[in-house]
Amino acid sequence: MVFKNTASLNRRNLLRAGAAAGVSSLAMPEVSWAQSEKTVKIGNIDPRTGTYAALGGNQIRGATMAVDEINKKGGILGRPVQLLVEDSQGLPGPAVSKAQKLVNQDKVNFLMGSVSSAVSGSLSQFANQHDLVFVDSGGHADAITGKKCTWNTFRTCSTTWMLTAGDFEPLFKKFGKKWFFITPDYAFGHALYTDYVAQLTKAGGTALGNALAPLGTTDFSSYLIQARAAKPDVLICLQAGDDLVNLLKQTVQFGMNTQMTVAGAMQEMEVLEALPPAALLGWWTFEWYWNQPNVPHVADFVKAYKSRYNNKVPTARSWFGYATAHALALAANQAKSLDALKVVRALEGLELPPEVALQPGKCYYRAQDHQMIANMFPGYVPKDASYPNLFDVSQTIPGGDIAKSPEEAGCKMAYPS
Amino acid sequence: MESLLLYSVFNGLVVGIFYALMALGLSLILGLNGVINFAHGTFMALGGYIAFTIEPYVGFWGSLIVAPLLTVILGLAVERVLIRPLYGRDPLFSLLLTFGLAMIMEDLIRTIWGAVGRPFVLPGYLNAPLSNTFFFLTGYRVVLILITIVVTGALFAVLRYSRIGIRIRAGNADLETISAMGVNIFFLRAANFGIGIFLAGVAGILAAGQLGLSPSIGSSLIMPSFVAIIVGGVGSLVGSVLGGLIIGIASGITAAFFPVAQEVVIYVIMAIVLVIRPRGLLGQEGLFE
Amino acid sequence: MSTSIDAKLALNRKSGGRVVAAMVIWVVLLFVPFWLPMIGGYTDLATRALIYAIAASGLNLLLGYTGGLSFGHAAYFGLGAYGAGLCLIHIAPSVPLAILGGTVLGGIAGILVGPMAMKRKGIYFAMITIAFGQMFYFIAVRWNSLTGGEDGLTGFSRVPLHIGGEAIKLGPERFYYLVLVLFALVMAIIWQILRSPLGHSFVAVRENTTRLRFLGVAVDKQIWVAFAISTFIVALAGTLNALLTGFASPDNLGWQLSGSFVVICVLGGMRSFWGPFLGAVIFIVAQDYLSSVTQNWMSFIGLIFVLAVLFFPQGLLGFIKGRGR
Amino acid sequence: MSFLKLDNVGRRFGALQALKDISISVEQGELRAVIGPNGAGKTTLFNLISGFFPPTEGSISFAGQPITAVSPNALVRRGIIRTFQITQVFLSLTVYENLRVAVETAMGLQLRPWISRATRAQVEAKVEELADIIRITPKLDRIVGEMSHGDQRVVEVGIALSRHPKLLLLDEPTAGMGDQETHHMTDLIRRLNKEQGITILFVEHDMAIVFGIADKITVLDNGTMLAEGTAAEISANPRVQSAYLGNALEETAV
Repeated sequence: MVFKNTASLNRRNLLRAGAAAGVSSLAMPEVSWAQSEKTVKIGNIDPRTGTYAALGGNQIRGATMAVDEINKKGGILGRPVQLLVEDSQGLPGPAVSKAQKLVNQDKVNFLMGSVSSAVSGSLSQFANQHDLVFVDSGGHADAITGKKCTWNTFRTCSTTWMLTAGDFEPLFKKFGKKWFFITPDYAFGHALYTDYVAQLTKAGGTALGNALAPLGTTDFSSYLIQARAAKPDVLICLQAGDDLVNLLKQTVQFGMNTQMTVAGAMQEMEVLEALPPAALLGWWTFEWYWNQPNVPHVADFVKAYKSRYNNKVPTARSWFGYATAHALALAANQAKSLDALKVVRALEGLELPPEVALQPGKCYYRAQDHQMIANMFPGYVPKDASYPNLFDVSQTIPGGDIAKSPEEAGCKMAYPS
Repeated sequence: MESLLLYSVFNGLVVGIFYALMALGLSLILGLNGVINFAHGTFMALGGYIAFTIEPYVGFWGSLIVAPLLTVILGLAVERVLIRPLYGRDPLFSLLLTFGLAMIMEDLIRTIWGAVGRPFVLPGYLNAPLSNTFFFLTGYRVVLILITIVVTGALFAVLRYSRIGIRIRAGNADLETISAMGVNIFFLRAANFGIGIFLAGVAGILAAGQLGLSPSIGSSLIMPSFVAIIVGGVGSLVGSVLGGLIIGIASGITAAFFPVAQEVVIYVIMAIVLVIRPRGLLGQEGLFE
Repeated sequence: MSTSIDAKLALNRKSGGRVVAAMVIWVVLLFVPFWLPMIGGYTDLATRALIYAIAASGLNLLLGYTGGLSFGHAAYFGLGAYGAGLCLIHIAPSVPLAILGGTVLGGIAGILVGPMAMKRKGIYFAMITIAFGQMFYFIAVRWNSLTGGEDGLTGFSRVPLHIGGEAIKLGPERFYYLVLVLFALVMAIIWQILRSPLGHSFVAVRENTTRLRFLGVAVDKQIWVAFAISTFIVALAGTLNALLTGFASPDNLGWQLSGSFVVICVLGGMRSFWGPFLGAVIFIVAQDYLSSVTQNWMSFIGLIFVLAVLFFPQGLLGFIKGRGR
Repeated sequence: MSFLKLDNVGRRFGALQALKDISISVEQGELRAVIGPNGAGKTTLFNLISGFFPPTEGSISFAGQPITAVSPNALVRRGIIRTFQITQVFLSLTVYENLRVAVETAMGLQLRPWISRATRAQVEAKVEELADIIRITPKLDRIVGEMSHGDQRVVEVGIALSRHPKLLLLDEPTAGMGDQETHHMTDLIRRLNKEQGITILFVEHDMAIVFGIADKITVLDNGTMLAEGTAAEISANPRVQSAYLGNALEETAV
C-alpha cells in the first residue's frame, strides 16, 4: 500500500496528490507548504533517551556539525538547511510517531538517523510508504540493504556481514579455530552469529556453542560458565552498548580473558569509555576511528569536533551522522532537486569527497543496494588503554573486498514507475 | 552439569539478593506508609551513582556507608514534600506520584551522569576468583552476600529490639492504635521510609559493583521485587526476603537450562502462588483487605 | 417538595449543558482533518489521541467507575496490537479481521488474568496487574519466532478496505475516520453500560464492596466483568495503534504505557465520562510537543504525573465541575 | 418451630472466646432487642448469624434449615439482611442511586448491560415504594455522603429492605443520632415489624427504645447469655439488674 501523502513536498507527489484529489473526497487542501519551502528540512530521528542514548547523541552531534558546514557552503540548492532532531528512544513505536510528525507537520524533505536495526526497519518501511528518502545512519541489520531493500532507503554504516568479515581473518589466523559465541537474542545478534559461523565453517573451524542472551541482560555469568566449559580458543561477544560493558566486566571478573581470546565484531568508542580499566581488552572491528595519522582532513575534523563538543573525540557514530547529512546535501545539490527519485539517483554511486569520507580509499553508496562501501578498522584494545587512546587499528580493510555482492545480499530494487 | 547447576543456583542467589533487598524496602514502605514506591528502583540507581561519584574520595568501603546515607537524605526530602500529603488518600495517587518521580529521577540521572554506562571500579582484590574450581565465587560476590546478611540481620534486630523498630512493626499491624497511644506517626512513617530507601541505596552500590551503572538499571530490578513481595506474602518482611531469593534462584536455574524463559518464569511462579495460595508463602490471612 | 423540583430542574439544566458540550466535541472531532493541519498539527496525531482516548476510556470503566486500580492494562493494548499484526500476516489481509482478531486476543487474556489478579484487592491488585503486564511483555520479547522479539512485529500494513467490490485505501484521513467511528462506538457502549444495572453495580463496587456483598452480590464477578470489558476495549485500541504505526513492538505492552493510561484518566477526570478523552488529548499533545523541544521530556512528563496527583486529583473536568458547583 | 434458632453457639478467635454457649430462639414476626455492655459480643453474634464468619461451636438454623457456615451471599438470598455498626451505604451516590442499585441487584439484574423499558419502570416503581416506606422521598436527589448521619442510616435500612428481608439484623440503628432522628428510626423499625411483618433483631444501647418497642430482649454479657425475656421479665431479673441494668441506668442518669 502506497498512500499518496498530500503533505509531501516534492513536485512529483504534489501532482499525484492533485490527481488523487479527484478520486478521494477526503484529500485535504494543502495551502501552507509554499511558505515552508524556504528552508530545506532534514528530519533526524535518533535515540536521545533509552539504552542507545549515548550512540544516538553522537550521531546527532555529527549531523549537527555537518549541517552547519553545509550552510556555510551555501546550503542545498542555495537554501538554508535545518536539522530537525527527534527522539526515537531507540524504540520503533516512538520512532514512527516521530516520523509521522516530521513528515506531516514539519514537512521534512529527508529522513535520517537510527541506531537500532528495529528502528531502521520500521523507518525504512515508513519512508517507503511516504515516498521519502531515508538514510539509515547507524542500524546494521543486513536486510535494510538486502532482502528488504527499498528504492528510497540508503545506509551509511556497514552491514552485519561486513562487521564480521572485518576481523574474521586476523582472529582465525592468530588465535585458533575453536570458537564460542555469546549472542544477544535479537535480529542484529542473530545476523552477526550466522555471518561469523558461515565464514568459520568455510575456513574449517568449529563453533563450539552459542549462548543466547536477551537484550538488556545485566548478569552474564550463566553464559560465561557454558563458554568456560566448552574451552574455546576464541570467545566471541556480539553484544552492543551497555550489554557488552556488563559482559566484558564479568568476563574479566571470572578470569576468562587469561584462558581464551576475547573478541567480537563491532566495537565502539562509547562502549570502551564505559569499561573499567580491568575490562579493557579484546579484538574488535571499528567502523571509523579518530586516530588516522596519515589520512588527510581527519586531524582537522577531530580538532573541530573536539573544540565544539567538550573536548570529546568523534566516534564512528559521529562520523555516521556527519557523513549522512553531507551525503544528502551533496546528492540534492548534484540532482539540483529535492525530488525523492532524483535525489535517490544522485545518491546511487555517490562518492564521498575526502573531507567527508575521512578515511583512505573510496567511500561510496553502492548503486545496486544503496549500501555505503567504506573501510573496516579491525584491531585490538591496547594494554593500559586510556581515553581517548582506547584502540589500536591493526589494518584498514576496504569494504569492497569483503562486502557481499548485491546479488548475494538478496536485494531486488523496485522503483516507482 | 553438576557444576552448572551449582553455579546457576549460586548465580540466582546473587540476583535474588538484589531482589530481596529491594523487596524488603518496598515491603516496609508498603506496610507502614501504604505506598507502592515505584521510584524505589531509581533511588537504588541513585545510591549507585552517588557511590560512583564519591568513591574516589572515600574508597569503596567508605562509599558503602556514605552513599546510602546521602540517598536517604534525598528520600526523606521526597517523603516530606511529596508523599506526606498523600497519606490516607487513595493508593492510586501515591503510586502515580512515585511513577512520575521515577521518570524525573531517571532523566536527572541521565542528565547529570550521562547516558553512557559508567564503570564502577572495585578494589582489585575483590575482583579475583577465590578458587579455580569455583571460579564464579569471586571475592566481590562473597562480600556482596556477607554485606546483605549483615544489613538484613541488623534490620531485623532493629525491628525486634529497638523502640522505633517495635513501633514500626506495631504500626504495620494497626496504625490507628499506635497513633492513639501518642506515637508521632508522621515521624514513624518518615523513619520507616528512610530505612526502606537505605536498603535501596545499599542494593544500588552492590549492584553497581556487580552489574555496572546505567540510568535505567533501577527499572529492571523493581518489577521482580514486586513479584518477590507477592510470592513471599504480603505483610511479611521475612516473606519478602524469601520471595526474592526464590525467584532469583528460579530465574538463575532457568537461565542456565531454558534461557528463553528466564524472565517469564518468575511471573509464572507468581501466578501459581496466586492460584494455590493467594496470601503468599508467609502472608497473613485477611478476610477483607 | 419544591426544593426537589428545583433540584430536578437544575439537573435538567446541567444535563442540557452536557448535551451541548458533547455535540461540540463530536463536531470538532468530525472536522479534525480540515482544521488541524491549518494550526500546524497533523492528522495522525489526532488519530493517536483518539486511540489513547479509547484505551483510557476502557481502562476508566475499571479504574474510575469500578474502582479497580489496574496498572497493567498496556498488556492488553499490546496483545491487541500483536493480534492484529499476526492476523494480517498469517490469516488474511483484512483490516476488519485484524481489528476483530486483536481485540479478541487481548480480551481473552483479560478474561483469564482477571480472576488471578483479583485474588488480592486494592494496592496489591495494582501490583499484581503490573506484574502480569510484565509477563506478557517478556513473552513478546522472547517468543522471537512469532513476535519478532525485541525488534517488534513488522511486515503488515493497512490493506485497503473492500466494500461492495471496491477497494478503499486507508490513508491518514480515512483511517482517522475509521478510528473516530470506533471511538464513537466505544463511547456509546460505555454510555449504555453506565446507565444499565451492570454499570450501576460497577459504581456500587467502587463505593462499598461490603454493602454490596451483604446485598448478596458476588462482587468478584462484577469486578471480573468490568476487568474483561475494559481489556476488550483497550485491546481494540491496541489493534488500531498497530494499524496506525504499521507494526507492534514490546513497548506497546510495557509498564510505562500502563502508567500513561492511568495518568491520562486521572488527568482528565476519572469520574467523568469525557475525562479520559480530555486526558488523552492533553497527554498526547504534550508528549508530542515536549519530546520534540527538549531532551529532558521524560522529566516533564513525570512532572505532569506529580502535578496531576498533587493539584488535580479530581482531574481537569472534576476541577472545572467543582468550581462550577 | 422457631424462626431463627441458635444452639449452644460459640466463637473463638485464637485464645479469645468471644461468644460462648449462646442459645437463642426468635419467633416469626418478633421484634427482638439484643443488649449488653461494650464487648459483650453483640456484633460478633450478628456476624455469626449473617455469615460474616462461621461459629466455632454449636449450630444455627433459620426457617427450619441449618445455616451454620453458609456464605453471606446465600444467606441474603434466604432473606437474612443486615446493617452495620458503621453505616454501609454508597456515599458519593444520591439516595435515588443507592436505592436503585439495591433494587436492581435484588432483582438479579446486576449483570445486565441493558434492560427493557418495562423492567426499568418496574425498578423505578420499587425505588419509589422503598423511598415511601422509609419516608425519604423529598431527599431522593441528595448525595448520601452529604446527608446527616441519621438520614444515612435510614438509607441503609432502605437498601436492606430492597432484598425483601425475612429477618432484618440492625446493628445499633440509632447510635449517634439526635432525638428527632432517633424517633424517626424507632418509628421506622416498629412500622417495618408491624406493617411489613419483618422479623427484626436489633442491637441497641438506648434502654428507652429497647423497653419501648422490643417484644423480647436478649441480654449478653462478657460473651455469655445473661437472660432472655420480655421487657417486664428482664427488668425484674436480678442478675441483669446487678450485672448490667444498674450500670446502664447510672449511665443514662448521667
